[in-house]
Amino acid sequence: MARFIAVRLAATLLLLLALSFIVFGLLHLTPGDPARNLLGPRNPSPEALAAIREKYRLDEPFLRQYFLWLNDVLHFRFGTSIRSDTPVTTLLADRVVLTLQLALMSFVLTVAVGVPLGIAAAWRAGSLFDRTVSVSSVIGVGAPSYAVGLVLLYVFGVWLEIFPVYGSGDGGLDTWWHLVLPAITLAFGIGALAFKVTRTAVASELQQDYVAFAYSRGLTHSQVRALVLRNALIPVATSLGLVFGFLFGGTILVEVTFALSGIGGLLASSVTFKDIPVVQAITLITAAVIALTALAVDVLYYAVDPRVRQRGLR
Amino acid sequence: MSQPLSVSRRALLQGAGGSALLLLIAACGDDNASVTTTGGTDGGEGIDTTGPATAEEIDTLTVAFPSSLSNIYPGQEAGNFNYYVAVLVAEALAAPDSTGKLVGALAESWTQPDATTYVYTLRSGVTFSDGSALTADDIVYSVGLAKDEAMSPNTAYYWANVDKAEKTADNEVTITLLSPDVAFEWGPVAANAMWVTAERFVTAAGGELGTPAALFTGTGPYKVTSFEPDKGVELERVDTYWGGKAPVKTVKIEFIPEETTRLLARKAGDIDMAISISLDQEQQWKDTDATDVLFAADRSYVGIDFNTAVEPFDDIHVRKAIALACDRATYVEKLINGHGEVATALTVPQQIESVVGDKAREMLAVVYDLPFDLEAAKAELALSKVPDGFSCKVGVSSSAPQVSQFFQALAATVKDMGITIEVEEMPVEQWYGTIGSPDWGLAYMWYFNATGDPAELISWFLAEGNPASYTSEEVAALLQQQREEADPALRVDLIIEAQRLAMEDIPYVPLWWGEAATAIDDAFTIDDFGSYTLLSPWTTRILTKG
Amino acid sequence: MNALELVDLRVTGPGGPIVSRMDLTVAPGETVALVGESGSGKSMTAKALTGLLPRGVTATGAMRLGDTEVRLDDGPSALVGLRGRRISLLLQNPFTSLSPVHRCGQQIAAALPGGGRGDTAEVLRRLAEVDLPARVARQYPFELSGGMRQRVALAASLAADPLVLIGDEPTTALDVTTQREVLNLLARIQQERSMAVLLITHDLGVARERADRILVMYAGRLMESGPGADVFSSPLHPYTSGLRDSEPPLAVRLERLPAIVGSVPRAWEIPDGCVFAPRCSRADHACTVNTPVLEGGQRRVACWKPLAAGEHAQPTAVAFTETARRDDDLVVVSNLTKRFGPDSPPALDDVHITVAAGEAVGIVGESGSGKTTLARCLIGLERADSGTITWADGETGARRAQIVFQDPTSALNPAMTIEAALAEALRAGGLDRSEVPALLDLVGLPVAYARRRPNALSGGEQQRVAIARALAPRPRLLICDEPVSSLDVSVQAQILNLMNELLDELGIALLFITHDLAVVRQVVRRVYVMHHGRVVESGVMDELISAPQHDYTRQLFASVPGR
Amino acid sequence: MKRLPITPLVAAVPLAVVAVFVVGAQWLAPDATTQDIYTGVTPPGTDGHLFGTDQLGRDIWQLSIAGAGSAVIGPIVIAIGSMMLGLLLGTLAGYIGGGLDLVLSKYADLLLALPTTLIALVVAGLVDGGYWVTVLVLLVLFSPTDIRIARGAVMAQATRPYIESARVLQLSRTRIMFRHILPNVLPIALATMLLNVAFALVAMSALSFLGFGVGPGTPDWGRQLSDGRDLIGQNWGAVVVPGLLIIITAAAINLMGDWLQERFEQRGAQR
Repeated sequence: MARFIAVRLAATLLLLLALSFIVFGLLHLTPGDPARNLLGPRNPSPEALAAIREKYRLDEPFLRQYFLWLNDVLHFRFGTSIRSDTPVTTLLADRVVLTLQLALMSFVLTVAVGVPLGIAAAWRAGSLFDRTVSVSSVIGVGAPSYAVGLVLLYVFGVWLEIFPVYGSGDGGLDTWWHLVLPAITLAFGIGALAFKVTRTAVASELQQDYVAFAYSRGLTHSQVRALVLRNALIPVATSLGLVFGFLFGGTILVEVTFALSGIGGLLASSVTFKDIPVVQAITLITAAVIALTALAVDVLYYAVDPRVRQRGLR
Repeated sequence: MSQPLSVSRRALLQGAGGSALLLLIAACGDDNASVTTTGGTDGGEGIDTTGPATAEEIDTLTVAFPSSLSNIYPGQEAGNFNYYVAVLVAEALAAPDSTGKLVGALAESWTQPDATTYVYTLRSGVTFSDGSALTADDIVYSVGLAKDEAMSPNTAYYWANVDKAEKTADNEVTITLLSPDVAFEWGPVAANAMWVTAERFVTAAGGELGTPAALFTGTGPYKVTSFEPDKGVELERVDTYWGGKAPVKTVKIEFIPEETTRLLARKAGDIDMAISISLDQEQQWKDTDATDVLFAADRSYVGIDFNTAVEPFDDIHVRKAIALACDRATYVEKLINGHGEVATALTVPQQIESVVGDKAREMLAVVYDLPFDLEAAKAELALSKVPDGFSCKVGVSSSAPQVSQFFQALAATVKDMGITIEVEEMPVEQWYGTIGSPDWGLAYMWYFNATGDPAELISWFLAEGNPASYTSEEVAALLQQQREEADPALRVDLIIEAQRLAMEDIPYVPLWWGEAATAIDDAFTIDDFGSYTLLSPWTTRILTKG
Repeated sequence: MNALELVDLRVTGPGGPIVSRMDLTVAPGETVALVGESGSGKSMTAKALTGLLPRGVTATGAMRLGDTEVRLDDGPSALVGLRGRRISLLLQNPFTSLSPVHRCGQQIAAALPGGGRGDTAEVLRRLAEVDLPARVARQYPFELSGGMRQRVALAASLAADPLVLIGDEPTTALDVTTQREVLNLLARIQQERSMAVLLITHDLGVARERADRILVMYAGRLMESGPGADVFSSPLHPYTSGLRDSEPPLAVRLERLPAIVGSVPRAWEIPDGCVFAPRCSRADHACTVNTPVLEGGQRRVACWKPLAAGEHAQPTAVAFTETARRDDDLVVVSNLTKRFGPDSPPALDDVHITVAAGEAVGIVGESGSGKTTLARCLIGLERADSGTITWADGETGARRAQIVFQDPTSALNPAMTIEAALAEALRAGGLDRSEVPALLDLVGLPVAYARRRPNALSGGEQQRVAIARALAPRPRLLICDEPVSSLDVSVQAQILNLMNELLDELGIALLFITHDLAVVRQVVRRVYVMHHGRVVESGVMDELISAPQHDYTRQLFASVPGR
Repeated sequence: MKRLPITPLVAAVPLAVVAVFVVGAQWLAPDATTQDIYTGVTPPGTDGHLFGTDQLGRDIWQLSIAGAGSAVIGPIVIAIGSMMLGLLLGTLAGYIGGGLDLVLSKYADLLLALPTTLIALVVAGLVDGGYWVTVLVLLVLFSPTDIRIARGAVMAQATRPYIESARVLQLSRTRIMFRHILPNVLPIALATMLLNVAFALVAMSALSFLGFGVGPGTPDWGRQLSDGRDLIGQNWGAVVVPGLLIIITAAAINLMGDWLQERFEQRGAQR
């Protein structure tokens, strides 16, 4: 187990290294002189330009810039935001937490709603229930989250006055309360995805011989269900791992709609402002979360599937 | 001349920097100085004048801004909304009154013994929000702070012409300029380029000012109790404020970037006031229960810039043809829902009203008055080097949808003349790059005046290095003259004459002067609401209706 | 009282009836074999009896399990509570019938009357009953061999002590030696428990050897039934007779297997009248109009023109007339060794074989014996670790050797027409596509098939095309890897006949790889027996059968069912 | 589980309509971009304008018809492009295997770790290349899924006897890959492609909505949704029509893709 995790961790770190290079390269993809971009509309004096070049190490060769940046990143320093002149780490600290909270909550919602529905639909494949949920899920995948968010806001925020309309509250429980509607909005499309994945996985397990065999020897529905779910868990967990990453990266529209100060909204504005250090940091952090989720899924896989344990590393 | 230019650019940044998208401009016929209050539940007719307003204590006022702030010290981040917060917390030597005239703030009065020397007499009994007294040393320090490029990149340029600031008595500070500049009076104003604080606060802030970890402390009627970028600011009343106790005890400023969400927040009763609401949603705000919508000119100018150094715009016939094709009255009516007025000059009327009063529009009308006349436009194009038309592109900030629509409408109009205008939307930062760029012959300016100085825009737009690459010795001479003219009325004449002269060559086409809308719970009213309201401690003017 | 009584079972699917008018009884301790080829409806019968029919398939009829009446019309719910305790089902494939992620003990325990954990004394006792050690309780299915897995499955299906056990091809996926062990085990347990067993199989040998009574099923109907000893020795129904004759005998080589013409009809092809009439040599017009019913006493038959007892003539055996030129070796394999992983046992261990030009050689072995690896090395799909393969003369490329695989459905590219596939193979041998009709004719297919795609063909037809493709480049050696083992018996006979014809006609060498001694007997004269990667014995077929030298060879012969 | 093919029929109707929109926009909606600033915003039902007009007086319905093109063509290019990329790389990885497989699989892993919408937004926002750059970025970001699916399918096919027979016939690798493997991997790749079209449609309209999509004046559903969001009080049609078009199209494509996938899987299982 330890060896398995160690090897996967090493692979993940390599992956992140490669990603960091891509992410850093984004800065250099930006058209024009980065220093001019950093200065924005101000009338740049040669001294100011030189100062900026020094501050952002633009006078160094590209690879050296990259290694210096990487070194900083490894020490959790992401540079200084151009827009607000604040260390990016400070800027991101709370926002990452909020976005993680949001992602986590919608993930829980996704799993709590999408997965059971998927199981139920697969169990009754072809039934009216199955068709209804399947068709709704297809609509869920296509519905723009902005529109979903506003509809939810209108119904639950303004009309029924159950949930707050905007913002992230005052921390603690209040924040979780504020995140309910955004999380539902986010979970709407992705829950549909989770539903689909679960339904497919469970339906294909239900086709397996071991299910017929289990019934034939008198196992009850709930016993068979336990059998099937354990087997279906493997493909479902893999997909849900990806879903979590997707959620984390997909918070932009929801954060804008609900006025949440997470990293999605910050990213949108930072891109507009070409606040490259912030963009780099957010992209890298998001990619890291996705990669670590994949790692977690691998470990889970390892724990759940004895065959993988046996085979060990491929 | 580089220093006014810098001011202007900073002011431009204020307007455009992330907030212009939400700064909605509105028109109000010709009587722009007055404020129209409409709304309420009855669908928005008439002016709500129920009962006299009283300065009753208001426990909490929740105000929604349409964009977020990442730093509340405007020296670091200068957007309109940073100013709206800053003026509640910190003050400077002078402040604009409701007409834009400068009156004393921390300075009781000031004198100008010669063209480059300003002597400010400080108000006594002023304390910081922590209770400590304000001293002349603090003023001197604050000038230094505003001048410091590292601490205040957004204001340093403004102070470049300042030779020194020194304490000349216990309650007196003298500021000396390198060269005469009448517009300097607007420097030590909290709505523009100075916020008085004390060295010990800045030291305590560890060099980072205006961040959540290092809030800045001033002498204003409020102190910041919490600030979370992208979320909101909370302000607490300072009971020792020299100007008296404000009626609102706690001001909560929330950042809600999505317009519809902000509207829903109001409908749910979560916010009391919303600044710069979307004009497209005017009716929905008005239809919201217990909500008044107030309009006031925001002293913004929107107009076309031709780069006269770029073909084919080096040809006056081309410029004139396009100018004649602009149906400005319709744009004002349709694109900004009538909340604004057709611009006739670079200077907006409110900049000169404090000097010339009601005659402002009449005086500005002489600057530019080309009518909408397609036939004339065609005739004009026929005279040009490109009689069969040409193609060009124009870069529009994605935060300025009305401008994008304007250019699309213009493009449709001039298509028959053989002119193809391709509108490209781009992030605001990239739009800056189009201004005065040789790659973009056709550009536009959406400019928010930061100060009340009448020459603010022309000292960029008509001066050397202007975005139109326009040069005229006569105009330059007039510009220099106004800079040193001490008599405000005569100065206004010079300013108008300079642009009138320049506009004969049509380097610019003024389109409209904008208006902004503020929504507020109809239990409250804002005393003497106008163009300058939000640039002075505005929450002190919020009163409860009887 | 019978343990199982079934009256008028009918199973209907979306495409029409699958099983019609089926009556069946099984007494305690009795084994009844339900014999039939694919598509005969025997598996659907098993599913109907356990309430496990797929969606869209319904059953009607009455069933009695011991003293409990079950109305099958009531759907699957009728059997809830009875499954496991009254009736239980053992499936063919032990690889898929157990959950891969649960321990064996758990899976057995799940059906125990008290439920419980996977390592209780009861579970261990159940494992001991099927001759498995206690450690198996903690193991996962993938850690066990096929035979052990099927024992686990057996223990699991018996956990709730059923009156009736249905075995749906329970040993088909196993090697012959393992098959025998499992069948013996089943017989022992059946006796101990006095359990009724319904054995569903396509293997006449297994049925003959194990069943007290045999029921023959074809296209959803019972054709014939009777005591196990009689049904195949003196068949009454032409189908039963044909089926029996199609089965290659181990003892003798027949010049030609008496195959039934045509193939088993698919659900939508079932004709009116007697379902067997289109393939029956005795059928007349009446047979195609009126449906016969199963009639009789001990021996019952559904036929308008049944065979009289003893009417059926035994086919005659012939001597092998191959004239191998032993001095003219086509290919010589020496010292061939192959290992798939450092930790795995060798797949090939110092193997020597030779095939002479024009000679038909067999390789016999069970799964894991290395016979397929040898074939793949010969054909170039696998590279040996050491050893040499020497080809006699300069023939290279596609013209040296070709191969026919076991599964005809996946042997052909589903996206290509028969013509395209054959033309491609011809081109590989430097020949022109104009020979396609001739090729089709060679393997006994109508020329019109050229335009069809593989999925429009039956399994036997597909295998004919696969053979045609292999022959197209005119190879010197044809390798056939289990070419008939996934075909129905009646079709298998056709293909074996075809191969013998082709060998006579084309004079090419054949390497025939199979686990089935009787099959290889019909095609080759000389055979190699492989076990654990080694050639343990080789020689002329007749001698090998009469006097096997190696223990393993003896064991192999002894395991052949129904001898 | 044979059902009447109601699903594809139901899905085909809106898809056919959208296809007609895309192909026939110039005849169906000749005045899509015709402005009438004097009219400005009008509510649905205003004379001659079924769903009203926008700020520039353009007819919402005609604009929506014309907008089908940029809303759908980009996603189709993305899906087809990433399918081709996926098939090419996936076939190479799956059939040739070895080091190439390792490199290509790692490449797919790398891309999979990138948050799609986010990267598309970053690149579109920073490079300012407009519509086709976004299409290209999404194409690349969508490809790892296709690579994986193609690789898996190819590997499943590659061990099938018919491929081995082809190898025994000494056919060239290229011929085996393109003539034998590819046609059999294509159906599952096509089903994936359809699902990708739906995802790309949603992703691109989200980008458009955030202001990183097509330029002004170009009809596009995402852009209409974004431009019209403040207009909802004056003309609900400006938001509802493009919004519904996005939802219905994405749902129909999804239904179709699911159905196809299910069918191919069933067919595969029968083999």
